[in-house]
Amino acid sequence: MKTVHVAATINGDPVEFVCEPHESLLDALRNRLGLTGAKEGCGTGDCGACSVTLNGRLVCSCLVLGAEADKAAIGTIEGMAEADRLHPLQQSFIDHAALQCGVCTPGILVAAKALLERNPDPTDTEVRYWLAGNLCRCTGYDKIIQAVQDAARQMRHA
Amino acid sequence: MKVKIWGSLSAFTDGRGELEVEAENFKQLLDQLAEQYPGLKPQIERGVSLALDGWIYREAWFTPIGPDSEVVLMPYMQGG
Amino acid sequence: MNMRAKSERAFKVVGTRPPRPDGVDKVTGRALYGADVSAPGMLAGRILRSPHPHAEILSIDTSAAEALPGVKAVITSADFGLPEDESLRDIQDNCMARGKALYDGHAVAAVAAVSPAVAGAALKLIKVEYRPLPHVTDVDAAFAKDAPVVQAGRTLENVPPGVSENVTSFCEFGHGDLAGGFAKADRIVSRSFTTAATHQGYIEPHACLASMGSDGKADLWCCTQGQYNVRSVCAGILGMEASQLKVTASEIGGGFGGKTTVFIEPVALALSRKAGRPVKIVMTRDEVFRATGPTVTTSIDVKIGMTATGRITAAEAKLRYSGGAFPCVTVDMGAQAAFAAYDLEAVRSLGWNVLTNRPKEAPYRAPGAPQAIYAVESVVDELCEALGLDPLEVRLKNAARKGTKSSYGPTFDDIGLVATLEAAKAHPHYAAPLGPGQARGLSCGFWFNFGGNTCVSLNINTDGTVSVTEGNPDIGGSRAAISQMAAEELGIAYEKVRTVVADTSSLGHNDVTDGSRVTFSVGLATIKAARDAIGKMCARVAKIWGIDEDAVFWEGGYAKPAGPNAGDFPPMSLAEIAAISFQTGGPIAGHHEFNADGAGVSFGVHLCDVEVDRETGATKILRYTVFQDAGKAVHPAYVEGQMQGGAAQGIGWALNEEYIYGADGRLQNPGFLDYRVPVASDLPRIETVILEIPNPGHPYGVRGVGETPIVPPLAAVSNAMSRAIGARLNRLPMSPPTVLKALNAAGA
Amino acid sequence: MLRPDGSHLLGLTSCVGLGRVAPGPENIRERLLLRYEKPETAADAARLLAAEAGLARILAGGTDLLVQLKSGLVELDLIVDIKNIGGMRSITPEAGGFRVGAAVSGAELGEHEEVAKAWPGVVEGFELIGSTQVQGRATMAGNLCNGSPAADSVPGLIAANAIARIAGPNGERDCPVEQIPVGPGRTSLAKGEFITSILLPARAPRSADAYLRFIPRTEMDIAVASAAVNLSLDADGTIAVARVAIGAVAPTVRLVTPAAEAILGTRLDDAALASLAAAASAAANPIDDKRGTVEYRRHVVGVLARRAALIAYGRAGGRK
Repeated sequence: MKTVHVAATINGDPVEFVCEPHESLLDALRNRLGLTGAKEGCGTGDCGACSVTLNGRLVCSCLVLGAEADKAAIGTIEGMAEADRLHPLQQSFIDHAALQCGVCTPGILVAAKALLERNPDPTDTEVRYWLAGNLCRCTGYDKIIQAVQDAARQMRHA
Repeated sequence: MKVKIWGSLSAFTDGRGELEVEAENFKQLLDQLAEQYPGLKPQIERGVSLALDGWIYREAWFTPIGPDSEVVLMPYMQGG
Repeated sequence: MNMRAKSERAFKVVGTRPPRPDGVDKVTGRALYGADVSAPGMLAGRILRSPHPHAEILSIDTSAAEALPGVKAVITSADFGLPEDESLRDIQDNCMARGKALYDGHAVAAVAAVSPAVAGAALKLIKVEYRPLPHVTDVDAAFAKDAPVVQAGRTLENVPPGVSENVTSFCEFGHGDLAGGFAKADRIVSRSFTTAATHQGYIEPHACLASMGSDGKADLWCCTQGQYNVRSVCAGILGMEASQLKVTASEIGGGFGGKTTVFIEPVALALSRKAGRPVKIVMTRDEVFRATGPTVTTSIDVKIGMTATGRITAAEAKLRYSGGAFPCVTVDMGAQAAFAAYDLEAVRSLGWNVLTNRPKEAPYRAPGAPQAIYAVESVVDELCEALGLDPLEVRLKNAARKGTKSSYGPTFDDIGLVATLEAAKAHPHYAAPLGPGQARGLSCGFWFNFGGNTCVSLNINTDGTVSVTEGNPDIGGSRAAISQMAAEELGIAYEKVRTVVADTSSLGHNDVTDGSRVTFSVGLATIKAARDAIGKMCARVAKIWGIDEDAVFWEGGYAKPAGPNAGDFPPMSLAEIAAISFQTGGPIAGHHEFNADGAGVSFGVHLCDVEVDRETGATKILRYTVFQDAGKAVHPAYVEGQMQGGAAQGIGWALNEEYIYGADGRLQNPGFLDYRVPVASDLPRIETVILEIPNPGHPYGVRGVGETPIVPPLAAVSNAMSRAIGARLNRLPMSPPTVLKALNAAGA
Repeated sequence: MLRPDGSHLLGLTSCVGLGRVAPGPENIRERLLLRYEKPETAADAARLLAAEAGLARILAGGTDLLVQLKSGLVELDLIVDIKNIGGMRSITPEAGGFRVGAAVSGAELGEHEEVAKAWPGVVEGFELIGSTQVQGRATMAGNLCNGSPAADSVPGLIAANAIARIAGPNGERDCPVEQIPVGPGRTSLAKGEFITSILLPARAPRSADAYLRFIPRTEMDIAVASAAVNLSLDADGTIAVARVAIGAVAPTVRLVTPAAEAILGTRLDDAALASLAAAASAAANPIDDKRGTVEYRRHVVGVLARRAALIAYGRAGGRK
């Protein structure tokens, strides 16, 4: 297999790695860089558990080749808190019990953050449609929507 | 005391749905049943639960059974 | 102490909503799930699966795969022994087919190699010679005398003769004079229903990392609902002693019953044993759907008689379930649960399980109950419609209550069904106006709830904090609830307690996290362990004060003299006692090990409003409210979470989720694209109303809450849709083509 | 998100797989030699594609390609990432319309206000593909070349009379979008050819389009049936130009001329709408599968055509 050399920034830090041409960005993050916060729930872009940002765009890292990350800026759940300060969304998810098993949580947080950066005051319906690609099997989504809205309120008033 | 069994077990108890046994606990009850009705043995070996005055016990031999207790045999159960 | 005394105590910690101990790890991506760990020298394991629904395996040639550079081990069923225990043998045969492949996706061989890519390439080099056999995937077809026989010789002694060899078991429950009851009815409705198999749909695929040395010692890391069960089963399959196998449960990314058994763990251990290196296996989503537990698929007849005023006179259900290619007793639970919500003079439920060429069933949240209760609640609703009666009043009129002889035998103690129905009746949702094309449905639900084997250790640390060690994986916030109960009992702050889930070497056996048992049983053991520690702390204080142990009692986190006669001593706090524990006799710990009983049944009532698009058959859930008796909600937010999550899963089951098999016997939709679980935009808010009718079997009144909420949605949604379109629906899922067909048939 | 279902994947495998010898260790090792290339010109890309003896695929958004790779049913020898080629990620005005680069994602197109205003149906069709995450990557050209009859962006493009620009070993050529897919998973593109951009043509005044699909959930599904309607109105609201395309009800997305004729010259009265629906249903030649039945698809495609026409009519300024 002809490996590909990739130089990227992840959560602001410069990173270099080699990967195989067929290897997904998700596999590269998890297996080569030790960033296991993004999860593989399906590998086909249907569950959103592997959500990251690629040059500011929300994507499923299972649908991006590692090779495509060359010269790109990647954002993952590991970069969401600033040192020991949780992002308001992270705190809100804990406060609202918006996670049960927690395996979808990293993807949902990354996706919700991308939403609030574009739309700081979404309606419930907008939140639900934005997050439609993030499956959660535990919560019925109710507390997730409340947690996102509460974090949005806090961020607007911050 | 009287032990209620579930319907399909009555094929092994001469059609009776309520059996009379002498037992002070779950284990004695199971031993008695297996002795009096050998046809019940396979089910007892696969596992049964016991409802005692409405409370369900899974395989607890020494659960004491009072003379006036309501005793119902149930299949061994699993959840999700 | 009397554990059944009704508790009227004022709680300080129980009933509050503190942050969960694993919260920060889970929102920062640090929490480690099944696939998140690695080991030095680790190999990648992958499994070859049968493309045939039913085939004899004539030969397996692994030589080419073994010759591929980078391949370190290849195994087949020949690498396993033959356990004597039948249920263990079934589990093993499900993990690796022996002689016959019994369903599309059945494992036939496995490879460990230096990378997933090499392992994948090696799978393609394994030559399996199959002789395809006729197959059957439909539950009713499998009953036919001439149906292909999935496994011969599996019929239990309790099956009446004269049925297909696929029928493995039969059960019957009930009491009273059925014929007499039906004779008293003013209206009798008899209907047949089918429900598709659904999958638990946990977002985390099964994953494990096994490491077994040539000395026979092994470590296994896996996502499971029960590490002790994994240990017993794997030790049994691999012929190991339990003490030599340490199983650590990872954080678990959802289970809902589907992770109560093993699929890949024995395979990873066998590969590791053969390769002499650690082996990690992570299932793909396709494998999860094809080879792990869906629910039973069912075909059900229900007949109910009712008087003109709404009293049920007789009720009968015939349940035909299939738990796939292996014997399965889920129908027993369906038959027992079917009429549990009703106080009936004449009731009978009959159940049969039949083998089909489908994956082995694994429990899914209240296994067997949702299907049976869906059918019963649909017929009750049809009777209410036909007789012009209010469906909630009819439920109240017939509701099981304290003293009711249940349809499955035992007489109910304190139960919360009537209170739950009254709460639904009083709720604004029930009276809210509906628009054109909209309708409301309701359903009751029930689950037994279990106790089971449980161990807890509770250590008093010298700094006045408390470490609780328990053995049940936390699938929905149970560590928080257990810490709360420890804090409550000890009289200290929640923040002073940390609860961890132990590996199998650190604590005695704990039954799997199933049957809604954890908050109840582990909580009860925690309370008893705390009381054990309290007893020891009081004894230390008695020594310090030089008085009798009986003269010291515990209150609000302090040891106090029992009365004026005991002496005038300033109370000692837990922290003060802990700080000098080394000087007063050594570390202080409490333990409790038991087989818990007294779990207490659970009832729920769901209200659902829908709107159906009469041109496309599309259904929109407009409003949804869940009412449930939690006994005592220890952490109300996580109780609500169970109610909401169960409702969402039930709504998915009602509307879109199903295993679809083609005529070729292959699963057509093994992915989240076409196995359609609800997405966020499909659902409205799910309102919750928690009732607290204390369970007499628990000192705080706790009942299990996890499973009941998946039961009512099937009929609540179906009843709403049937009313909306003016035609009774009788199959799940109610996909748009099904609905449109029913609409057209009704001449709409 | 659009991607072929199993039958399409099997079709692809049989195209490339049957000619090969049965796998042995040597072949397997060869097959592990997948290459990833990111040329900087279309000509280089075409050369790479033409020169590849094995199976080569274009990577733009990758939302179908990576799923196929993951499935293991497609064994590639070469991936050509076209995102480094100039113009692939831009939207440029051209001849009163817009030229959309082959690697422009759904999110990017949706954020382009002028395109969204001129071609709301094209944009909404494209934006219905998959999740927010998929929108960050998926492309119209990829959706088109994937060859799925259920592709959400294709009915809108066909109704819009969009033109694909194709690069290949013999240079560039333009081709109407409706001529690109020829069957499930198959296109009319020759070896070495790939789409570099799609031109959305200029708009007459009082023109608008709309796209509707039916899915069982609210998001994340493949269309069970779909319809796009593109209209231009006279000053009095009479329909002067109409194009109607339907999806997921035939081996390819279909342009349905009788459906367009049913509403031409009308102001979308009930009779016209009924004829439109009937014509769309009549043009459907669907299959029974896990997503829907023949009967259901045929009925629903008519409903969708009617509803889409009403939306397009309203957007174009028509009043009923």
